[in-house]
Amino acid sequence: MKINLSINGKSYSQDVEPRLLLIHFLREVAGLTGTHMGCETSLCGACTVELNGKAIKSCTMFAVQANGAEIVTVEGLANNGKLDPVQEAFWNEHGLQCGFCTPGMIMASKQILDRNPSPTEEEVRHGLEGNVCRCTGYQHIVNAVKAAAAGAGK
Amino acid sequence: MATTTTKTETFVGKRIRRREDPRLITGTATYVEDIQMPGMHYAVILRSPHAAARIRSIDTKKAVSAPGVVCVFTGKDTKGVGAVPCGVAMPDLRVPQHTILATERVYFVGHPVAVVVARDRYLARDAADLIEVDYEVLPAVADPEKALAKGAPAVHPQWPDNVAFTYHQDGGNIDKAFAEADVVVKQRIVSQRLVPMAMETRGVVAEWRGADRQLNLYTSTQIPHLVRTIVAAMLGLEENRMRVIAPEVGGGFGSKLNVYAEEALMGYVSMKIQKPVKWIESRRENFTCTIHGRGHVDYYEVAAKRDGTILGIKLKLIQDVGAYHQLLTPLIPQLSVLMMPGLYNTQNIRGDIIGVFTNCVPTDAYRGAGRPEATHGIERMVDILAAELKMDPAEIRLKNFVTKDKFPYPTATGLMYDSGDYATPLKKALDLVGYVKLRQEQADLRKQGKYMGIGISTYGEICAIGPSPATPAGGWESATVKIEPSGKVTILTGACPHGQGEETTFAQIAADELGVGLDDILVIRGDTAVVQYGIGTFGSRATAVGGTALYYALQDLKAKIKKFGEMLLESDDVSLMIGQVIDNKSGKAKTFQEIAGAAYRALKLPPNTEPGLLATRFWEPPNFTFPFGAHIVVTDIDDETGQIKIRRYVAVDDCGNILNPLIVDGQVHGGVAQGLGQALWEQAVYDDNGQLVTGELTDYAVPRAQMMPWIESHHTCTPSPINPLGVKGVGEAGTIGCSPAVVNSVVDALSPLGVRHLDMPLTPEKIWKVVAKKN
Amino acid sequence: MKISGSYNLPVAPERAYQILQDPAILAQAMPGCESLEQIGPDEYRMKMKVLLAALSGQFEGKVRIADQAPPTSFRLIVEGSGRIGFLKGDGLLKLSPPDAGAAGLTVVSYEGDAQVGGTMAAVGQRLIDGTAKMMIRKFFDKLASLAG
Amino acid sequence: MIAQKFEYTAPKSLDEALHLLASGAKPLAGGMSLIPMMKLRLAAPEHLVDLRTIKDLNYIREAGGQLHIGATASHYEIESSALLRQKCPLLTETAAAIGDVQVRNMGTIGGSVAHADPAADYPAALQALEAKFVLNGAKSERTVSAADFFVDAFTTTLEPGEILREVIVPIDDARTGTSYQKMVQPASGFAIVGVAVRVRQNARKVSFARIGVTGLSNHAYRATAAEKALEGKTPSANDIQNAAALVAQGVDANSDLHASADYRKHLAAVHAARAIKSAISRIT
Repeated sequence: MKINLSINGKSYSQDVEPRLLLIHFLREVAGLTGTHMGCETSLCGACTVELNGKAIKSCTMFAVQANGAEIVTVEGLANNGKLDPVQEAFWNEHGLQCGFCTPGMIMASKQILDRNPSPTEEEVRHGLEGNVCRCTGYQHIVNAVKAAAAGAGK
Repeated sequence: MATTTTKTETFVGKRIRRREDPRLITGTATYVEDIQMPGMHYAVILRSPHAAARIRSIDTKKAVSAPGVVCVFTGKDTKGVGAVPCGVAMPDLRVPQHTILATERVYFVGHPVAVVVARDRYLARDAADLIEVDYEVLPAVADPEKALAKGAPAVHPQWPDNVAFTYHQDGGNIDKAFAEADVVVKQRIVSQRLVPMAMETRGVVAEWRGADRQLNLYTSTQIPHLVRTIVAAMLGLEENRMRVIAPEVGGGFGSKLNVYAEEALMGYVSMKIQKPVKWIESRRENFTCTIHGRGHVDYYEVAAKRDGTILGIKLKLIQDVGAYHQLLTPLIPQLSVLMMPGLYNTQNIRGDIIGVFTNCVPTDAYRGAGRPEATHGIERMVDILAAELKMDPAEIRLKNFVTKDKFPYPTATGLMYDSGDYATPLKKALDLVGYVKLRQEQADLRKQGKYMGIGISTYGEICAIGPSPATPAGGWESATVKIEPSGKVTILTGACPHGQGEETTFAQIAADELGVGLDDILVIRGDTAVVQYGIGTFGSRATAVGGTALYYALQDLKAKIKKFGEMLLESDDVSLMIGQVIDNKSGKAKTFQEIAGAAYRALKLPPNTEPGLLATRFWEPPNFTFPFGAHIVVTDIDDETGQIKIRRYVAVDDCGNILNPLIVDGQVHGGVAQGLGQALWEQAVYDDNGQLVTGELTDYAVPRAQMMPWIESHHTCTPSPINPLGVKGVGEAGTIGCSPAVVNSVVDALSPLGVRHLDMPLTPEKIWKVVAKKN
Repeated sequence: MKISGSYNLPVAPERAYQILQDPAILAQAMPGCESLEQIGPDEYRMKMKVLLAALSGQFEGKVRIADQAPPTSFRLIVEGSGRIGFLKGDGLLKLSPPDAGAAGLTVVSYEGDAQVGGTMAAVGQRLIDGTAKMMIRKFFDKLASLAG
Repeated sequence: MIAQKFEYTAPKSLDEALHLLASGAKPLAGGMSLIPMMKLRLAAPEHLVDLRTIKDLNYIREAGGQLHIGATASHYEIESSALLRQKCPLLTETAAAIGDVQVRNMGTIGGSVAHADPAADYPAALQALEAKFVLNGAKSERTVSAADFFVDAFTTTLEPGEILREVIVPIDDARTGTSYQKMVQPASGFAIVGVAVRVRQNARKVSFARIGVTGLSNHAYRATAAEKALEGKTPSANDIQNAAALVAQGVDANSDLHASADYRKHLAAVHAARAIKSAISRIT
């Protein structure tokens, strides 16, 4: 089936098998390997991308379902070499260790801030419910999201 | 003038953000799955759904002729490949033949049976469904104590008692200690099986270049050099014809401190098909086929005087081995025995281990590896003893600590504790948490029928693993430092860190030693063709052992730089500072760039000096290091639901000198999360038939952001005398210190109900049952 | 997993015992049963299609009846396997007239073990208990409707 | 990790979808339950019809004194709907308790309800709300109450080829208070038990109580005995406790790794009491 979609502002038009997962489209068709697959039960969130402005798990969606959609992946955040404030905050606050969950964490964090520009610690934690990190214990991630929020408020 | 950055600031000890992060936060890092090659093939592994079965036949015909399939291999094909080895030598160790694909029998759910190779991974997956395996299902046993019972099914028919190994260690005079005791407390303590659950599952890309007789193996591992040595031997390939690359590694926690069947299997496949092949473990495979951690049933006895003085400790440890030994399986419980005395001054111990085969995936190193189990045991026992003697748990610890005048301190288990001051972190933690006030509050709450608990754990650990005599395959580490002709610095570390931040901390060490900027330095790891042989990152060793190798390599290099400086400045009194060599008399200076230029151009050389600026050191540590600390956890219990709320988590860790507090805090937080996971939520549960019923994230609960408390992380600093950096290691501290503090807190909360011990995980239902019994 | 329960069939114990071993009736009553074919004394080959929400799976297996003591009890052993896993049930069925002694009624009580393996076992833990109960309930409901 | 092959259609209209469903295709909404099962090959539909591409299935609106929610309204759209927050806060509260952010962004009310997972959150609230479901087939349309809709685990009164097109819930007056209380299974986020309560008071007396329970047994149900025990009372703490104790009475409770049947029943009573108290406290 032929699908058209936009990823990080770039248009793709491709014939795909209906069973091709969106994450495999992103990684293997578009060559954007920043989005990771961490489970098959839609519980780890490593594959989180933004689809029409909403954070979704790209391993729990077929590419055909994204026909016509606008997608942003972690690769689409930095602009001309300038990091997105959430990326910058993850770096400053040591919000990552092995880095595997990080793209999904950053995308989920962006969704939190899109909907609530100054979240409390509890709201940040609640907003990260769909993302597992096995390295950081989340504390530095919470700090990063709060720092990004504070930075944006300046 | 110099183009090399010069500076006056130092880096060690500062909160410096990590140099590895830009690629990780932009999604441009390369993990195994991200590797693409022309002609790449994909492998899917068919695995046993049964815990024990005889394979009557395997019919691969339909799969072989399925669309896109290139070939299918079974155990018959791979008979020529060597067995997956156990790296531990012990007398009477029973080592089953661990073939890379099952041959006659399968021994656990997930046991690899066949591999399908196709041009497309979707097609490979489809074809796997077409393989028909006729199994004769056999009785299985999944519980180590049941496996020891008479009449239990034999995991391996040749060993009907299911005993994989035994180990005995005595220290001091344990019988005398128990004979003289006023009080003896006993408890069975379980440290349940856990799934390491690194976020990146395992994965392998194998690329055989036939014309070069060269196998390139990209694998998500903590130990690329050991993988190379072992997999080359398994495949019958010369070791220098194999290159192992650990690209970005998405977490290991011990689960990638191993050599797995799939690593050799992909090598085999690529050599057969003469094309690159990729295998990425699914999460379901990760749960069933990658090693698990813990799996202890411990029977403790502690003898003490009425005043609380601990006289001796006995431990009978039943280790659930699983169906095979993986690389270090039998070693892990030995670490528990070594750690039996904890921080306490007793010279009498007896430890007995029985390793037991079960029809489960093997256990091996998982964050802490033997030491969390031991700490959990002794810290629970000390609380049980305190309760028995009606003593305060802080007081009984302070009474029994090895005091700081006694270091280096020889333990009853044959260790030599390097340095320690155990009372200081405990006192600091007690102050921070407001212990006296909390005990008052607890008394008030108890009058109102409310359950609040305060749990203390004072832990010690064996880190910087370790001296080679104590470590299979060697316990040293290597480092190379080069100053390139342009003056830039390249570090090659054999330690292969993967998320722990050594690309930053090693640069900090080198920057301070050489007086250059961080941006002048690049740290390279994880490629056996580039980096000299090394051991790897595990056992909280990367900085303490690998960093020390780097430190000594830097000293060698500095000496050589000085020689060139002396020659160029025509002086015999020079010093090295801020990226230059300065003549102390004239004040004239030569930059590293100028020195490197001279060293590589080699028009003139200092006496007895070779061209180039490179130094390599293999550093053998004279001892382990022994970090320690105190964790205090305050819990409130909802007596209606049994839910536990962590009100405070105070951690005071002493890991010696701290090179980068930001990174150390991150290690503590992550460690605590895994300790809390074990204490409260995580358990790998096999049913009676050997089915892993927590076989996915749907039923295996890992800590999530909203489940974690705020961790108040503090430190004391007792430098290690073992290495010049004074560091001890911090990767496992949080995990080791955490679980007993949590359980002690909950048991303390429920102690008015007569509760003395609860096994992990402390699920709400378990707590509710205790509370409901009283109501 | 232990399974136990009881069900009232609107027929006398002798009739209940008979229909519980009648392959034609069992084939209709077992949820998803597509065929039941005798392969030996008290042994049948079974094909089953389990449809549960989106879950669908073909199972092939055997049904065996043992320890017969008409009309009061027998053992029923069901084994099946398919791509999504395997299941095995082994239980004792006891038939008795109700306590009140009403005629034309039988209380069938069952007690046994069920094992589930494969992908179903690994990801379906929270569903297995309820599903097993539902399948048993459906079986007896259908049996009751066929018994009359 | 990889689904079996299937055919996929993105229909333009409901009629086109229903026509395909009548010939054996299966509906796909948010896919939050279906797609993981397909990846594990526990499910292998041959033909999927994507309902999300039908524009006129996604709405939340007020009409005829009731609230109408289209099948493909996402949990997030429900959670964040100002209209629902004002006129049916029980539904927004329940939607916010489902899964996680990403699941709520993608998952739909129609998909969740039709899937009838015995531990799903919505069914408790929909039972308490006495919701009605509009079911459409290629040639049929009927309205079924929540009480009749949920039959068993994953089993509803939906006929093959039928879809749940719309959920209808009532608008409550200001004297009504509602609450959803849930004990979360920490691995999956599903409810171990969830209790939704809707109470109306008249001069401090409970004139009306509706209690929906999920997670406890094979399907969500209304705890009518508990409702009756509240009605007509100005409930004391004791009355609430006693009423709550009735929610699990006579129920054949599920048991699994995460909670035994006894514990589940106990939790149902605890959460019922909490939900009743919270609902009463919210009456303005």
